[in-house]
Amino acid sequence: MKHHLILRVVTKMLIPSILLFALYVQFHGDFGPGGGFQAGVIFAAAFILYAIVFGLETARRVMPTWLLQSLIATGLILYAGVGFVGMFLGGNYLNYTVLTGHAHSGQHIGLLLIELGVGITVSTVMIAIYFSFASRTPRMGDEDW
Amino acid sequence: MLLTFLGMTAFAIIHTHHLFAVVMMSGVFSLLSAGLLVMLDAVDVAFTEAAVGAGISTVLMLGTLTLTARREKVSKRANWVPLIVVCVTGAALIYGTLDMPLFGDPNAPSMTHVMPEYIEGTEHIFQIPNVVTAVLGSYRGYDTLGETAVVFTAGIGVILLLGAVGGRKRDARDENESGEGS
Amino acid sequence: MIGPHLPILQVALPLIAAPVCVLLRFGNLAWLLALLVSWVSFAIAIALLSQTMHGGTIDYFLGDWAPPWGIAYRIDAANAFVLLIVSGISAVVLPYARRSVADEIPAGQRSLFYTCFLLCLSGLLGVTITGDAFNLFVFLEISSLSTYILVAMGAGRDRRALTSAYTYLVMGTLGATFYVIGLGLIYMMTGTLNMADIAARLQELGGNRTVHVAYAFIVVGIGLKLAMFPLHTWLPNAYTFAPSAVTAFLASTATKVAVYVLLRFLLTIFGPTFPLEAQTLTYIFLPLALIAMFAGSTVAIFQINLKRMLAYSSIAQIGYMLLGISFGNLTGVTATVIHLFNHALMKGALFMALGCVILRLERASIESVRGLGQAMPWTMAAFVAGGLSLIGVPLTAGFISKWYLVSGALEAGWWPVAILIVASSLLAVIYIWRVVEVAYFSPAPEGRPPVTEAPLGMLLPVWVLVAANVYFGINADLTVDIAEEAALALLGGGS
Amino acid sequence: MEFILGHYNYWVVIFLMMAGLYVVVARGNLVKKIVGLNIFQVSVFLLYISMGKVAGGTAPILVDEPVVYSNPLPHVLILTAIVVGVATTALGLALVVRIRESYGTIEEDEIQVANAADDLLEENRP
Repeated sequence: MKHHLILRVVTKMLIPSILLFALYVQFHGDFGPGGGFQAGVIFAAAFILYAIVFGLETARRVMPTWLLQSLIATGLILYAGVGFVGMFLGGNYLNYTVLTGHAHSGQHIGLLLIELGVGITVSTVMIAIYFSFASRTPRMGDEDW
Repeated sequence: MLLTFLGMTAFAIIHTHHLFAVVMMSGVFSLLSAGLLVMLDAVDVAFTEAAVGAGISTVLMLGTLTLTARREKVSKRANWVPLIVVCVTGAALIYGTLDMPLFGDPNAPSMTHVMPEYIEGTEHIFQIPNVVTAVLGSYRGYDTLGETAVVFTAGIGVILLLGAVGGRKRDARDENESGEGS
Repeated sequence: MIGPHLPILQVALPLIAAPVCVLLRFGNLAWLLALLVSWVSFAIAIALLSQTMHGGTIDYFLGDWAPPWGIAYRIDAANAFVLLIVSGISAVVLPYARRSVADEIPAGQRSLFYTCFLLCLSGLLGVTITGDAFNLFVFLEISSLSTYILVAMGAGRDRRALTSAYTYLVMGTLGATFYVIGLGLIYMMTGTLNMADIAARLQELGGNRTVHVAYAFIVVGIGLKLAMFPLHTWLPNAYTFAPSAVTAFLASTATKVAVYVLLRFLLTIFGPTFPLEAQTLTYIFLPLALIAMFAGSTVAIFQINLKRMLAYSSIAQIGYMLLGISFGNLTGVTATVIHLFNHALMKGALFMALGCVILRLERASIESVRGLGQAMPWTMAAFVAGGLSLIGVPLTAGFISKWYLVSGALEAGWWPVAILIVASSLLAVIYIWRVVEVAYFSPAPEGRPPVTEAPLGMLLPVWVLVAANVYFGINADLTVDIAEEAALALLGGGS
Repeated sequence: MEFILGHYNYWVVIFLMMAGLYVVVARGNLVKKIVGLNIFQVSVFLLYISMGKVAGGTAPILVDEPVVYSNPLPHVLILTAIVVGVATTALGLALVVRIRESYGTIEEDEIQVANAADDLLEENRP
């Protein structure tokens, strides 16, 4: 689809707004519906759109394998790490109150961090899954196995 | 009304052999259930179900279809054993509904036991409006950690199985590592 | 400072080590990390078990939210013992895995392989340790998904690993969904997800049709996971085609954890006074267990592929565990718990010995072990020792299991069952003897390239388990003490 | 009458569940089995959410007026379950792709034939 000019232009306009929406969903989960998982899915959708229109190879260059795999791991480490930090600060695992020593602000920061972790892992996993399926399509025949 | 549509979609899925249509209908099924979820006050769930069921799952299934086959083979074997299994299971569940609290009952045990604390806690400790976020992230935050781990597992699994993300770079590393004599 | 956090460290360490394995990128480093973590886990499990002996329970509130609002861990002798089994087997399998995995998994996939291994470990530990019924489901799925991947990793050798993994995935997901349905019905009637709280509120509720159906769904759901007799169809292929180290780990842990969950639900949550329970035990579990014992062993006799033979034998052994539950008395439950432990030891040793054969010969069929008694003396001796334990010969761990099972049957007044237990052991004699006969009393086939003994790194873990089989066969005081304590904890509502 | 109205919702959901279960156990196509699994799971989600609904309640997003909120706990559980479900779906489909590549088919009966042939081959190997 590299030659469809209109498609490319429209995509270029769409992607920033989708990303913005993803960020909104990510950080607005406290007030309305949304949160890390949904935001991650939306973010991944924007990236997959980019990959479809501009080609898989281009998308791969933006998000190389090592970065993708590291980000997948980082999200989970961030979440589990917040739990450990809470433990070192004297609470039980995943106690956010001790992060600041105050229930209200501690819980806020905790929620923010873990939702971020969820968002990172979910979006990169979705992208990785898309890459895996998409790069399987053309050249790999049964004989190549 | 929505429930009836859902039933029709499910019925159509059983009887269609064209896999493309089946996948599309499963997307429709998810979208309809998302609508139903909104009516049942579960806005967060509806949002997620629409994104996941009608979005990701459908895309993945279409991707799979392009890699595999478009049509299902129509089998002529008799299907009455599964039918009996399903009927027995369904009958058991219907039997189970007989002693249930009625739909929408505000005095059901699930409404009176643990739940009020969540509403109160969210209001006073968290001071945020979305109770679901508070319960998901904090009260049951450990479940959500597990959920993230499940997504992580699936990602690793797909990478391992379809191996495409590695690409050439991974092959190069293969040689490096086997060179170490592992 | 670490002391009070041991329960969470047990699960969270492997869980956070898994993504770190991805970052390490090199198979050997990932292996080293996995090894360290699982040894630390084993140490933690020992510490937890010693704290829970003599009737103690440990509670740990995640995020400091008191149950039933938050998720709580609750450890008593029963699940501490299962934690010990799971982490112990992992600690023994990992040193063995290094060489075996290097042989069976492509280098570029090894770090991710160990990631999945750690996820599986943490999932199984999480299922065992938790006191929250929904948290159990989440960790069950972590362990299940990683298990499907691990089984599918056998595809490098044999494409049938893929279909086995797929079947396992469908059956496992159905099982988990049945569990969720049952749990939903329970939640509807009790309004809580905390196990202890559910147990208390179900007691008040008494007979109720919704709860009966919930009971049925949970039993069927867990039954699918533990390969209870008519629901076992996924197991033989999954065990046969998975990589050797994976088979050894799964066969000794995954079904054990499922049996523990079943025990927990039957005995602690629904409780022996639950109206349906006595009938289920006598009229469903007992016959199914007996059929599994005989059918599993009989099918095992006719297998060409030795891994599949042991897999069918596992179905029979699961039958023994269910049999212990079905007696409905303390001795029966003790026997089940003892057998959980002993079966992990013997099946671990047997599957790992077969892994050594596979390393040298690419496959483990009855033909390929011909004359192997001379070529691989240590491996085959380990196999024979594990086999003797499986049969239940005195001075092996298996004998202790059978002894307690028979006493349980007699205590329940079911002497015909006691005879059947002994009779079914004879079937095990047949299928183990087949291997012994071929390995020791027939010459190596013409033209087979010379076979050398398996490397020490693999033999040593196998012999650790063999030694454990013998030790716990001679000196059973420790296992019996713990198992009795565990049975009491299960029956006493964990308080 | 009240009894029927109070259970109608559950009964339809159970019907949907069973439709999904039927597709899983009766159909031989591997993709269709996964679709069936999805329908089965989504129906279970509906069951959970139905039990959290309060007549005349609103979504559990706090407002200043005194209102009755629906139960947020089933919502939380189902959010987790949806994620687990999609993870399973992705993994299952990846397996289907690999099966297709190795076997050339995604029909259960044809795969069984191929596996039986593999078994036979294995047994007859010297």
